[in-house]
Amino acid sequence: MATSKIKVRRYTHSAKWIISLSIFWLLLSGYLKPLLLGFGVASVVLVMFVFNRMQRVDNEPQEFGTWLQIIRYTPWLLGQILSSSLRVTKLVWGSASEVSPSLAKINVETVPEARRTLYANSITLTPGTLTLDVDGDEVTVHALEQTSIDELKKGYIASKITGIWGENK
Amino acid sequence: MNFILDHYNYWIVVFLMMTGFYIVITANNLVKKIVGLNVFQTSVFILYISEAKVSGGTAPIVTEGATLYSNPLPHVLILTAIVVGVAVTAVGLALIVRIKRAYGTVEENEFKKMDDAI
Amino acid sequence: MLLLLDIISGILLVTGVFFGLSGAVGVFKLPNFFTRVHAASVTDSIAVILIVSGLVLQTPLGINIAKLLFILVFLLITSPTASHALAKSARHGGLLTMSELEKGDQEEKAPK
Amino acid sequence: MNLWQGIEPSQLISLSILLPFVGALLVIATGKSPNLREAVTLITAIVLFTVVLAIYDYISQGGEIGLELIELFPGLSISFEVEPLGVLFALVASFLWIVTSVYAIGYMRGHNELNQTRFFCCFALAISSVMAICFSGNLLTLFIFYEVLTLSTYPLVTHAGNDAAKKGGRIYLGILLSTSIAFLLFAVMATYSLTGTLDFRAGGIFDDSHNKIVLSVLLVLFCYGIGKAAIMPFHRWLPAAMVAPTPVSALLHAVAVVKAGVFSILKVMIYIFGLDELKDLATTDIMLYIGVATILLSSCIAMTKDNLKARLAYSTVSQLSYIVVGALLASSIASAGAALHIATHAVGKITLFFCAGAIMVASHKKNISEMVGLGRQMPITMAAFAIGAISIIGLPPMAGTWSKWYLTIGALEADKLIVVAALMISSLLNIAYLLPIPVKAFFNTTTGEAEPWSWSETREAPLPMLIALSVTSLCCLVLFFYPQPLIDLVNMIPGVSTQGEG
Amino acid sequence: MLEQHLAALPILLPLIAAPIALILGRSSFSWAFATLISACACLFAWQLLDLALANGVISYEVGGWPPPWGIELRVDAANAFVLLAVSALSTLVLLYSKDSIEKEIEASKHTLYYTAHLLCFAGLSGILLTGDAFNLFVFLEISSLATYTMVSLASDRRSLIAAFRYLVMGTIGATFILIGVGLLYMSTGTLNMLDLANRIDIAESGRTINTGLAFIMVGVSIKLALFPLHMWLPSAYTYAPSAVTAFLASTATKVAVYVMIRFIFTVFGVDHVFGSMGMDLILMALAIVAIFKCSYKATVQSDVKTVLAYSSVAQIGYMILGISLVSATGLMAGLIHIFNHALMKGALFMAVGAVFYRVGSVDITAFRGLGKQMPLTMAAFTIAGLSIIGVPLTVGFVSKWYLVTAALEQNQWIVAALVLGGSLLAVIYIGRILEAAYFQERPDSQNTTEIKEVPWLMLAPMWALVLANIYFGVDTSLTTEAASSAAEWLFQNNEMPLGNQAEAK
Amino acid sequence: MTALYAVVCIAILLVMAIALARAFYAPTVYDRILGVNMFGTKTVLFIAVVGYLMGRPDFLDIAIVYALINFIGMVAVLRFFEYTAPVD
Amino acid sequence: MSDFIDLVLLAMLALTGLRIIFLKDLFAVVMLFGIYSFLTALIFINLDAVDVAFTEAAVGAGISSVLMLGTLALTGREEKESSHSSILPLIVVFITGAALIYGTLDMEPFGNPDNPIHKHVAPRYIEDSPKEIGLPNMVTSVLASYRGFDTLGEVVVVFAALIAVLSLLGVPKEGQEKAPASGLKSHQVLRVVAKLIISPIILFALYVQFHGDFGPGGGFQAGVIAAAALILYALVFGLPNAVAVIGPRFLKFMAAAGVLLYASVGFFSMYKGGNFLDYNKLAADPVAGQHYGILIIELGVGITVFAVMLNIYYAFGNQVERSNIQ
Repeated sequence: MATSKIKVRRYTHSAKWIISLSIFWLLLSGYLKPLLLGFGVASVVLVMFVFNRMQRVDNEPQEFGTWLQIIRYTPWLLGQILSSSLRVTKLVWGSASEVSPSLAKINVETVPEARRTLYANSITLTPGTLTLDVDGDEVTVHALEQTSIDELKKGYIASKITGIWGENK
Repeated sequence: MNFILDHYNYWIVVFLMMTGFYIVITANNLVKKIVGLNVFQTSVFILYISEAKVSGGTAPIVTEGATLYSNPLPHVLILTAIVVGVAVTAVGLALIVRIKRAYGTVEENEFKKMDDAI
Repeated sequence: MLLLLDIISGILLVTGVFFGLSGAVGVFKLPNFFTRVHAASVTDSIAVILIVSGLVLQTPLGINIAKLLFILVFLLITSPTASHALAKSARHGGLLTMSELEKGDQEEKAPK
Repeated sequence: MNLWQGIEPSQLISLSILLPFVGALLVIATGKSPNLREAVTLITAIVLFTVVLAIYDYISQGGEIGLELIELFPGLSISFEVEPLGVLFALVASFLWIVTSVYAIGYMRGHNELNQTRFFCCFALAISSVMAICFSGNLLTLFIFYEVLTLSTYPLVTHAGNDAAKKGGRIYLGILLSTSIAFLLFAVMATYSLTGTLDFRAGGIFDDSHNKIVLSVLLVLFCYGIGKAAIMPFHRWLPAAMVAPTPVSALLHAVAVVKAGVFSILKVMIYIFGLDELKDLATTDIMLYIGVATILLSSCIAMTKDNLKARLAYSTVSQLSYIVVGALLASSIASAGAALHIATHAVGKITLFFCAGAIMVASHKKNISEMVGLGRQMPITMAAFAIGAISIIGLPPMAGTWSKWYLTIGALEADKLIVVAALMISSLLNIAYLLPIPVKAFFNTTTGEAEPWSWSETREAPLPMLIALSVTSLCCLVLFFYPQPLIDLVNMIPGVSTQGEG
Repeated sequence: MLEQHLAALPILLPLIAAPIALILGRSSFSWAFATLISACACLFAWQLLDLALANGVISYEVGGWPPPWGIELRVDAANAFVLLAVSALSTLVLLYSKDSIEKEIEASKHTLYYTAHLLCFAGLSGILLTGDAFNLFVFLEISSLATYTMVSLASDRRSLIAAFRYLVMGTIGATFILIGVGLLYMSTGTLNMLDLANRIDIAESGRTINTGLAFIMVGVSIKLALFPLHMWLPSAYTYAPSAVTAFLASTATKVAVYVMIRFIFTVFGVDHVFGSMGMDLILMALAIVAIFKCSYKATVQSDVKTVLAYSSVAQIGYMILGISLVSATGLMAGLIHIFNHALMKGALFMAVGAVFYRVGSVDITAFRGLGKQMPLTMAAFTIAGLSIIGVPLTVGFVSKWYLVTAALEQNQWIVAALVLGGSLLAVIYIGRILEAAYFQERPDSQNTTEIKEVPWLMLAPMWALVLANIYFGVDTSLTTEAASSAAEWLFQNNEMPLGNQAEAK
Repeated sequence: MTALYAVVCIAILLVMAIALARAFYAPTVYDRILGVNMFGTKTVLFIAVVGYLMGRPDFLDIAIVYALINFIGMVAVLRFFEYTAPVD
Repeated sequence: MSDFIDLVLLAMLALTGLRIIFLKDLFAVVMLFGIYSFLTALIFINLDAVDVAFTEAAVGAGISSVLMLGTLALTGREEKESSHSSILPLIVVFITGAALIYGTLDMEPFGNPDNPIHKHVAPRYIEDSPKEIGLPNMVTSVLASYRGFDTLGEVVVVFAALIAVLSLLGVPKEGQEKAPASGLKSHQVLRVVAKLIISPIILFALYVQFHGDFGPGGGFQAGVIAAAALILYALVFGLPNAVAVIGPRFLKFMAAAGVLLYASVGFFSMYKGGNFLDYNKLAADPVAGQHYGILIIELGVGITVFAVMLNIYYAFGNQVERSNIQ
């Protein structure tokens, strides 16, 4: 029962990959000639073959979010990036003494394992913070200002992510 | 003045070549020698590509509206030459790895002392 | 309409470049390595987003837009990853402590 | 002689060259059994002599023999051509080979030498190349076999294999090869590029159209290039080669090598330069005087040597220069004398070497000072030595008289009084360094008292050696009384005559 | 079918055989396969030479594109002649290497060795046959890479450094050639050598062309180890496995000499290179210094392979000297010496390899007493050594003869004398080895009973070369005919039409 | 529009130059890597913009390759530090 | 504008070159070399050589730098002070440079369309190749058809490099137990991201492979990019894993097969009665024949290059891992 579920998950996972890759090919190629489409099919098959071999070798399953999740997440992230950039820019053109860097470890138990990367990268992209290390349930963060750390500790990003992608089970 | 404008490209390329050449000759470390060799070769590639350029021309891939294309032949030659370059680099580096294992050093003056050099 | 597109993309491009320039200056100006990583990483991302968007607006619908978007996505994924990995590597390499501990007395845990 | 009647004359040449060669191969093949091996050597030698006699026969009847082998370069081939001078040399060499073989058998056995097979094989090879030199039809052929001769005698020189032998061999090979490559080959090629031919031609291939200065330089190059003629200062190889076993020394210094050298010089002078052309060259005189100096100097050196073979070696150096001088005098009589000297010196000197070897084998003595009273123990040997010495000195009734006679006449005719004087002085020196040896052997005794001689005390060398040295010493005598065939032969050489010009 | 593609086959056969040999995997399979292919190529080379002597030039348009647009293979007497030597040597060395390699290279690398050999051979054939300046560079690199591999395969660690040095020098050389070709291309717009020759316009862009000439000359000189640029050669030859040395010494530098001939005579023209540039004097001076300096160096080395390596540099001096005499005879002497030297050095290095096979060392002391223990090997060494010295009835004499004749023709008396003087040094360095072999006893410490003659598979190719040394030293008709027609052809080929369909466009 | 592209190009070139300067003279080895990385990303942008400047924007493939190579380069560098402790 | 960009890039190149001379930290040297390659590629783009830029970026900055870093991991980072004087090299370099400058004096002006180089052979490629070969990318036409022999040579060069590296370093054994320390285990973020982008990269490589006729790219670039993707995999997940995905023996076979595939096209055209590599004979319609021929040989190039590059990386990586374990 459990194995079949895993199997099903693996199949859907593969199907997701195949579709994305096919779309990617079409976007890149832009040709609809039968020859090139044939090459496209062959290429996707080949890539999937290699991909599956990799999956079997390293045993690190990958999960996509749905398109919807991504679309929901992206604008927020873009906004964060913009504000972060403005802050850094201000810092750069201002005087250097304003910088008061600090370091903290943040507990991220709430964030699901599979989303930790996203979380870490989001931290890096958001204002004034930079992920240094992801280590189990703790994320080490470097910040330009102490306030950013405090904000992080409040779990704003974490809640955003869990809000979109769901809680840790 | 016109003459300089017409040729400065070549002169800088010559300068680059000689930089690479100088590194090859003087470098004591074998890895750096290989880097120098690459710099030298890469500069020669630029020479070829400079030859191929046609002012006002465009890349030699047929496109609508373009009439003047740069010369494709040097591009082909340099594609080949780049491949040759990377092949030589790989072999050179492999040799260096073996030299390190055999001699414990990759500094030319050090292993010269170890074996009675000829 | 076309003019409007031109203007928008112009603004995007210029601001993008501006952010890029700020990042570059920051890399020189900011006091220690980790702050410099901030500058580089964040401005890289915004510059990429702005400039590529500016270009997208100038491109007729077609494969080029797809490629531009791919570049955008690719850079957005890899750039913070690279910064993160670099910072992590630097910390493990023992770089963190030097400037950080002088100031950061408010740290509760000193990194090993 | 009619043994070879049925054979095409031109094939006689190839026969004469191939015979010793095949002999050498047979020697290798039969190397396991000494008796068979030596029989092969002897038989080959004898058969070869008959072949040469046949050639002589044919030539003396006015026949002409030529043979072209392979074209080495376009227009230049390895070719052979029989002419009287060559026949003379071939006769001497092939005859003496028989004798030397006999002698060598005795010597090698008496001395228990190692590597005898190699020895006899190289010996035969050397003779083979000597034959090729004798009959060579052009300079290229001459040069090639000249080199082959050097190489094939190198193992003979270093036969002993010890350090001294190696050192001697190195000098031998070094001087001979380098002079031949650096000078001779160069001269040959220069000749070729000047004239377009290398054939030996009566009266020479150079004529007045060629630049005299170039020719003068060429003359020097030839003289020194033919290092085997041992003109000073390139004579060092000859004493150095003394480390070889005595039969080798005999062959090298009396027959094959040195005679090949002077023979080549004669040949070049007569057939390449031409005696007439030679007279006009600036360097002829210079070389002539160098030859004279060589005669005198090496005679003086010979006197200082106590080692018998070394003394004989320097004597050879001086005698060779007689021939060189004879050739360079550029007169027909002197040339005739030089040609004759090849034969007479050969028999004389080989006798002396045979004796030296016999003394070594029988009494293990190398130095002259130890030979006091030896005549009592080895009367036959020492008698032969005396005969040989007299022949070398040039006193009647020995063969050497004739050649010296013609040489002196030639020098007079050419108005080179210095040469005449030198010849005289040299004869005196010869007497001074050669005669004391038999005199000491016979008339001095260690105790000062002359004891009566008895057979019981004689310890002569093995019989083959005795036979050999007796034969050669007899030849010295015979050639004095019966030199006519040789003189006839010499007179057949174009431009050379015992009768003087006109 | 075969006839039509004859010009391409000597390149294509080994080129295709190399990957197949790699796939074959088992060392004995790949050996047999490589040898077979090499022998076939040799046969084709022979036919090519015949054809070239009979018909003059054979042009093969790869891809069916007429030159100068496509790449042309161009066979004439000169390159067919050198190709014959190269392919024959390749075959013999392959035969020889089976046993030799087993001793010197670990078993897992045998297949790689044969593959590399085939690649090297393919590269050399390509260099010889191609009529395109850039294509030449590509094949040069193929052969060079294979060469570096083969040199570094030896178990001696010094071979690594030798290979590295070779790699650096070789790459600099190749890059110089690349620069030169680039400059030429720039001022003419073409890469085909004949077309280049027709289009080179000294008046218009003389300085560019002259610089191109200079760079090509220097680059080729590095590859052929012309005197001051020879530093890579002695160590490479010394520490490479014996079979490799035998192959390289007899082919690689020769091919480079051919390239130089090709560029001087076909592309730039004699009149320009020698007449107005005065390159002949430079080459002559370098050649003479090479002859003496390196011959001298050869006399003071103790490692026999080093001795022969320096001797090779000196011999290359002779070839260049022949070229620098600027006459058909001189060129012919150079070409003949290319062929002849391949025979001599091949045999010599094979003999040295045989000694290494049994004794395990090639120091001059290792040769002591070998005359008795390995009579056939040492006899081969002796004859080939005499050939190097230039003793009559060997090929060495033939080369020297033509060289001196050529010098005398030009009234270069001193040069002629120096050529002969140079052989005196050869007497010394060969003589030392022979003396050790024949006149010195083996030191007692070494177990002499184990040292015996090498397997017949090593002896056979060695003696084949030795006999060739004598055969071609006596019957010179083949070499002389080929070389003289090649030389004449090179001297007056400036008016040749370009390709078979030159008028098509 | 071309003028704007030109300006953008020049500005990116300027950024590249600064990054290059960082790569030349860096207080720590990580700064050097940072500079190189920055240089790489700016190069990608530069290629994209230059394509538009020259009127042939269909060479974005190259920009993709640049981005990819830049990333691989970074990973290789990090991997390198796994083995050799950085010293400065 | 183009000239200005050219000048700026060249200036940066010159500075980079100079800096490399004086740097003693080899790691920095390699980094700067990567920049040097990037800059060179930018110049290529600016000079219209897009195909070349593609290759230079992938090879110079990518493969070469990775291999150099691998070597440095084994040999150490510091260059020691050289003992020999630098006067003589300086003179040599100066003379060489002066010769080249002298040579440039007679060169035609940079970029002038009337230069002889643009007047003789090239016009046919530019004007006739779209008709004769039927491809828009002239570089591919010339590379694969007119000068297909060169390209065969190029593939063989790559193959020869494989032979050299294999004989020098050997390859990792397949089916080895996984070394625990290998790969960037601790970089979790990196692992996730790498896994995400590897598949698209391979697909991109295949796209480049099959679209070389229309735009920049072709077999060589595709092979390098695909190899780069797997190198990324090996870097992040460790060599044993990569070897388990594609084994070195299979790669060796692939490398040989690529060369043979290329050559077989040539032999097939011989069989059809044409010269070697004469694609016109491959099909009834010459243009179609050209197209097929080019597709197949590009595939051969791609296969060989991919296999060789990856295998070379394996060989280096294997050395590094081995030395790390010891």
